[in-house]
Amino acid sequence: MRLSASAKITLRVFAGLVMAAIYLPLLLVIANSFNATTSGAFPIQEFTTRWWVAAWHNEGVREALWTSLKVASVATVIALLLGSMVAFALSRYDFFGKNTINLLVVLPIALPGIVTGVALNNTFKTVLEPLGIGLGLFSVIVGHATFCIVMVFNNVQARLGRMNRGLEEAAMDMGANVVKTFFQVTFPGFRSAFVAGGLLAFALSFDEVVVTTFTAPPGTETLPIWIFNNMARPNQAPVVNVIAAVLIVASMIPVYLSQRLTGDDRK
Amino acid sequence: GCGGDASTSGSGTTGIQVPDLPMASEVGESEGQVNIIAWAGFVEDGSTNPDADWVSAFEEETKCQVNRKVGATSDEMVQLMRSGEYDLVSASGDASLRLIAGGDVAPINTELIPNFGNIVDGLKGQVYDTLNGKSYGVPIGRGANVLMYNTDHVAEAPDSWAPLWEEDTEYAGKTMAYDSPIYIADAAVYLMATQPDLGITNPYALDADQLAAAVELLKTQNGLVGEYWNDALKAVSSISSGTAHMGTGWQVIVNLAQGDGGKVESVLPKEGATGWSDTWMIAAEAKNPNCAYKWMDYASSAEVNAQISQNFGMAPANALACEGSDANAAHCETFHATDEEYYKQVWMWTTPVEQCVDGRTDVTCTNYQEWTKAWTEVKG
Amino acid sequence: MRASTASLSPATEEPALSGDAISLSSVTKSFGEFTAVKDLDLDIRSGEFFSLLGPSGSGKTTVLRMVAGFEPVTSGTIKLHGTDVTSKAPFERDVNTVFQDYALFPHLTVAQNVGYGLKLRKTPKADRERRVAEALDMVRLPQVAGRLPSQLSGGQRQRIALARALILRPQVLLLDEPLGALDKQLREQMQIELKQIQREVGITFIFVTHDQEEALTLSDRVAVFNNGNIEQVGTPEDLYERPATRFVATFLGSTNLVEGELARQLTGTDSLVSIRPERIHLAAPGTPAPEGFSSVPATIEEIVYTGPTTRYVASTATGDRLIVQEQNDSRASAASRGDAVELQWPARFNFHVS
Amino acid sequence: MRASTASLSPATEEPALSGDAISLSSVTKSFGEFTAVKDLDLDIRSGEFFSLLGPSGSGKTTVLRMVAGFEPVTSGTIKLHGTDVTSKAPFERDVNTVFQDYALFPHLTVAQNVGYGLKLRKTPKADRERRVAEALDMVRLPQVAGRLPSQLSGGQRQRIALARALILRPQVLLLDEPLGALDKQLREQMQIELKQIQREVGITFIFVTHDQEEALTLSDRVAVFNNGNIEQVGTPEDLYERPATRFVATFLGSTNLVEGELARQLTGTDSLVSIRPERIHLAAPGTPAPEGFSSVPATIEEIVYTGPTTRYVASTATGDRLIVQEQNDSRASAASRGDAVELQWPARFNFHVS
Amino acid sequence: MAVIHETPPPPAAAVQPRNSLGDRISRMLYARPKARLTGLLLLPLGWLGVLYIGSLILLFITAFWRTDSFTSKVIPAFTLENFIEIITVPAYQQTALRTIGIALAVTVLCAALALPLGLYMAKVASPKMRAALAIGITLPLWAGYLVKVFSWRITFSSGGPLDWLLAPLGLAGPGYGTAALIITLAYLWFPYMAVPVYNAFRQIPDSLFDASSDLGAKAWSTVWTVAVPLLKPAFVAGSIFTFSLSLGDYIAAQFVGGKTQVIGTVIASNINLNPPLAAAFGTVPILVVVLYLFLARKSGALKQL
Ligand SMILES: Nc1ncnc2c1ncn2[C@@H]1O[C@H](COP(=O)(O)OP(=O)(O)OP(=O)(O)O)[C@@H](O)[C@H]1O
Ligand SMILES: Nc1ncnc2c1ncn2[C@@H]1O[C@H](COP(=O)(O)OP(=O)(O)OP(=O)(O)O)[C@@H](O)[C@H]1O
Ligand SMILES: [Mg+2]
Ligand SMILES: [Mg+2]
Repeated sequence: MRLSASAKITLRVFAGLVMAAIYLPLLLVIANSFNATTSGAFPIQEFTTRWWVAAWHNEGVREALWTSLKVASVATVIALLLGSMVAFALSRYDFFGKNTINLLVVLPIALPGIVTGVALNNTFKTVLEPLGIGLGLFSVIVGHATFCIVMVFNNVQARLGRMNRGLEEAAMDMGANVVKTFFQVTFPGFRSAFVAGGLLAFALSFDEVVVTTFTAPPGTETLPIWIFNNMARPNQAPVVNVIAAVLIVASMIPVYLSQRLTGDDRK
Repeated sequence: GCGGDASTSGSGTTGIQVPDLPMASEVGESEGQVNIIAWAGFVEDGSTNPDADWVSAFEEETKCQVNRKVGATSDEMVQLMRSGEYDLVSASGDASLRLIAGGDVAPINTELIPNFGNIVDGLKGQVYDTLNGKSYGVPIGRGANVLMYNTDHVAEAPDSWAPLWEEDTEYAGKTMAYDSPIYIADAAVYLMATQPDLGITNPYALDADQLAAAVELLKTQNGLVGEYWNDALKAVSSISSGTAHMGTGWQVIVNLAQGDGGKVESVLPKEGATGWSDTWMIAAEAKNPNCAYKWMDYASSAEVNAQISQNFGMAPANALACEGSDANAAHCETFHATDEEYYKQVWMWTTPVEQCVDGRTDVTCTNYQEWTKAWTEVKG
Repeated sequence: MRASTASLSPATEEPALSGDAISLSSVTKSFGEFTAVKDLDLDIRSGEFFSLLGPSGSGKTTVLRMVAGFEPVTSGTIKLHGTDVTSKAPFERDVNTVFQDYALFPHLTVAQNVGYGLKLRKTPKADRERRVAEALDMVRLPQVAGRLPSQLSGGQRQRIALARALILRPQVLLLDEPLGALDKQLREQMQIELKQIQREVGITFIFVTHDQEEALTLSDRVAVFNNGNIEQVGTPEDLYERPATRFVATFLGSTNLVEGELARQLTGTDSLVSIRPERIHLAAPGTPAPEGFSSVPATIEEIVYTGPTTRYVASTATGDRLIVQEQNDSRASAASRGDAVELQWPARFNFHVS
Repeated sequence: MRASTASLSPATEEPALSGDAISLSSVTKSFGEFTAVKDLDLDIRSGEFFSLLGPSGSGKTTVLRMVAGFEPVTSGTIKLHGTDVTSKAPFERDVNTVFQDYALFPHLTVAQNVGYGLKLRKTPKADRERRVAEALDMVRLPQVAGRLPSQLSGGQRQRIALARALILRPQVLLLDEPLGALDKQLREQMQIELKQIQREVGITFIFVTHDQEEALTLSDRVAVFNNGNIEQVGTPEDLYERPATRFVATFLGSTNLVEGELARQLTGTDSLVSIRPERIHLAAPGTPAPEGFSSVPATIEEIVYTGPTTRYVASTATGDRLIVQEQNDSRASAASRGDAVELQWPARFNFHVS
Repeated sequence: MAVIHETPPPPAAAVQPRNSLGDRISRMLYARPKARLTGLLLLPLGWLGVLYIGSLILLFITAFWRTDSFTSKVIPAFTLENFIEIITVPAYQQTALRTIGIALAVTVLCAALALPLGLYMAKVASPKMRAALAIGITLPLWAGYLVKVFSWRITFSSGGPLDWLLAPLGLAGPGYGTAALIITLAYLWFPYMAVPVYNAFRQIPDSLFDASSDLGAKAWSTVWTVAVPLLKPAFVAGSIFTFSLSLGDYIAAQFVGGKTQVIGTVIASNINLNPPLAAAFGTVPILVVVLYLFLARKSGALKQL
């Protein structure tokens, strides 16, 4: 589209403002992790690295981080498996109820987390506990996997839709059986979408608060829950800022990865 | 006791029906672990803050490993205690009656807790933890819900809650209130002073009309209030930044705000105030009763109780926790730990139940569920 | 008639397989309600370059996919060198396919693509490498072995797809519009190469196209598809010179279809007659028709110059419009618009079509 | 030579605007480092059917986009009927475009698409509806008014795009490979319709194509593009019969290019000579050359039957290979592979190209 | 006429009979598409259809139970009380309507920001800038929900960064309240709107914009008459996230909402005390979201998520 120079400048300024609005609050958190006051008074009068030292020595964070990593990894693996399976079923087959299944996959992310959390909590306590499966790391993982499925599903389904079915036929034509065709041709074809979906699922799980609150057993604290609990704890709040700052910086890694992956696809 | 009227508190006068549960007769061998649901800062093993660690020593001493879950609200604690996963809870007054009446916690054999003897008088035998002569809780500490104000904006120290409640307040939009149904009691405390003809004698014993009056007052306040808070940090940042000029708060919030350089002061207004006191309670079907008893005694020792109360920011329950060091004494001073006169003006949180805790038998009082509904209506 | 020069048949030069490479008996394929291929019988001889020609949607690809095994038949049987393969999976059939979009594996190099089938067959590495090199030589692209398909041009991809299919030395090679995506210059060049390679390896090619010129220049025999049916099977000359149906006559090149009065004058009956425009030439008005020639007086209405040829639209006294195509060679006539002319052609080129 | 019949020029029949519809003077267009169009001069007359012909990437679309105003020029001026429009926005230029992909708005019905330009001009509703109906009649698609573009076939879409552009009665219509996406049969039919519509409305058409046959049959004049330059401008006959450069000679149809020994024999100099295959005919060996004819003895190497013509590859004693194309008419020779023949053609068809 | 093929066939390189496990599985799978489909759907449907939907149904059933008023223990006795209550008590209605209003406002705000940004990224920005912005808008997705809520809490505090920024203009930030909540939620969910809109923008062929201006449209009328209608599915897809995530949020409301009460707050405050009432109120967002998804599916946007 040919836009006038002034329109282009307006758009550019607008984009700049949006970016500023996105990043200033985050920079604020990073700045605040050096704020000497405990409540993060603004403007910052005095800077300190004391909270960073405190965070470094904080065992609770490390434990929570470890829990989060465990939960997110397992939930991601489950989501990868289930999400891909649904994606395959929906993009490769025509059957009755297809739309309903599509809706079903989207539902856990679309419904308020509190509803999902409460519902799962209720089920675990009233139905599964008598069967010996009470709240535990497992219930947290179940909760997370449930709403992570859609992330993998979306990515993989979109890719499968664009993928050339001819490649699979070509492989079979060369004599590859169904299993080999899948691993040698189909999977490489949607691998990057699979990984990108996995990354998103991981991030989603890693960041989840509400469902975790309702599905976590005693003593199980994921990183967001730790943050949530400690935000309310006056002496810990500045340490939370440090963790938040670290998270912001660390978030570059998955972004870099997913960008590289999607970049690959365009080739 | 609450409101200074001993006749309204204490054993058995309310006639509340509670399940008859046995209590422990002795403390046996350690089971190896104990599961505790507690407020943040009550059970610390140094993992969040290396300076706060009284769990490690306990584990060493008793061979009871401590599994802690931090409870965010009283409601959540009640819920979690019912899951049967926990042996102990640090219940506040607005949770304890529910637990006792629901048969979720067992009476405590205070004989088995040597440190129980050192609990300050004002915390013994309160209605929220003692029923039919049986004690259900071991006090940990207490605090009042004071009136905080930012001296940048409030020139003269107020002596009344009126600026928070009255429509013509000059602080409209700049006040802060606590976000919980139990806050209805604060309205009742104010009504007790300003509208005596309503006949409120205990802010936790409101009949339907009295509740309606409180709700009316709260709705007025809803139009005036800038925000509600339910976590301490939010309150610290609001009051010290001046987002709120005035509001309900805890002493610890005031201290933190001051520590940050905020020009914040507090008073206990003339109408009196609500407050809270927390007690250890043991689950009726505790899987680890021996470790639980050991913990209750351990946590009630002067030394540990001092640590807990200083870490959390409240008045310790053990009178001895105010001794031993200047820091201990200073802490107790700030939090009025041994000042029974001070706590006479404070109505400790108590779960409102149908049997009026003020002793009335001719009316049915409103229960906590009704309060919750009313609170939702207040916030609109 | 120059039957002996009609096709560049390799059959006289290469040892050919006897019997039918492929035989379809009453094969039907339905997609739900819709029948894409109807009760089809087709025999393709070993070593033939056989084309399936027809308009879009006529069922050519469907037939090919049934032969390859990608699409199960609804009814009927498919035999490959006499063996019934109707219910075999694609990986169990000794045919290979060159796909319209080439279907090269984008994550494998050219050499890996070409060697894929051998690797599946666990051919030893040295052997495999040798054969890959041979195959790349055959398609004249030894230098691109290490590249990814995305780094190749369209024509190169097409040749790699061919190499990948040929390396397994299948009995039959299926090609689904392999030149459809190429531009004209490249397409013509690839046509020549395809034909040469087929001669070299001597295996049966089944070639799908909707381009009649391509089918005519390349094939030993052609089947003309229409609406899921075969209208006619034959050599290019059979089809072009002696079309059996109106559809075949119009689909293969342009033709004049004449009915009624003029048809009666030409052939004595008034059924449909097809006359190819290039058979007709313009003569001066009143020129007597030579022996065995049809002759019709007409007026030139329109003249279109196309480069190598000039096309005339001439209207006859009977009200018909005939198109005449003249090559712009030394003997070209110099008629102008409005000129009266005599249209003349050997009467044996009047064909009845149904 | 039949110059008078060479093209179906409307310019002589319609009242044409005098002067140049479009004139480009030293127009250059660079994309960063790369110069897509170099210092181009071009004048297109009013009422002309003018084609831009050239291989992919030669700059045809770029020129068109500069005329339409989608792409600013790097330097040079563009005039429309004498008015400098170089710095005008597209919506201020009285030209309209038919895009290669048609660019129909997928969310609007056919009638809304066609009426879009009128709506922007705030034409009253009744008036607009009438003109939309007229435009749809003109492209012979009145019945699809209510459909969405996705419910149309390729040829129908093309015609709607045309109607949408023509409804604004622009002075100049730009068409960027409008037939490129259609299959052969449909393309030929649309060519005829395009030409008819241009005659009816009598406005200047600038037509971009890379199909030489299309350019030759449709255009009054053609500009042959190569590498951002114009190689030659002229009527179809000019270009086909008298190509100025080797590029033009090979790009327009196939040709025999002869150098060295054989060129010397034919023309006396050994510079490059182009001889069109259809000019040559086969004579019996030893046949004496008629007056003014070139004659070369040769052997038939290959014969390809293409339907209307037969193509021979003949090798001469000088080692050259010449392609001869014969129409399969009544006078066709009957040479076989290996036959010795005499290749003969009028010497005036030997063209020197640079 | 060419004579065709009379010599005998060379030994055909016959396909070896193969029978590895993979081959046998393959042959079985290949012949039975229904079995393949069943295999693919069994696990996911078990998980989502039985575990998840089952849980929701159980929750729904709880909504018909009672709570003991004193112990707040759930008593499984059928009653419609909870539903009657949420329908008759004005506070619940107001809360529900307010929350829906907030979710809609967030959605509109996100869409209004995403349109010009998408236009800039897809059609104006250089490829490098485009890539940088694409990363720029997705990066905050990974930065942590609580972190972002918290940073907005600081931003909106009185005398905080926003007041500070606006002070030179003689303005002040909105302070904690509904406006702050809408802005914060819009910030949180913006990437979910911006990404599909940007992608859809990129997929609109340039020629459509050219055609529009060729036919006489100025830039903004092209945006309104061509781009916006074509972006509709992307807006709907994005709005599924912005709307339903806003509808369910209560933590942000707690931090920047001032005294704003939303559906989530009510559910959260009742979930322990009066689970049946919480469950009954929980059906409100379920109904709204399912209705929304249903409408979205009709517009074909689910495929674009
Ligand atoms: N999987 C399918 N489901 C439904 N209909 C199909 C399917 N595959 C093909 N068809 C229909 O069968 C008919 C024949 O299709 P086919 O692909 O064989 O045509 P074709 O002759 O190859 O055409 P083209 O030249 O366009 O490739 C078409 O009408 C097509 O729409
Ligand atoms: N926006 C652009 N940026 C950079 N290079 C461009 C751009 N548009 C065109 N080019 C380059 O300019 C040259 C001419 O392009 P143009 O589109 O005019 O070719 P064309 O003759 O229309 O070819 P085709 O037949 O393939 O459409 C090409 O090399 C092309 O890559
Ligand atoms: Mg096909
Ligand atoms: Mg172009």
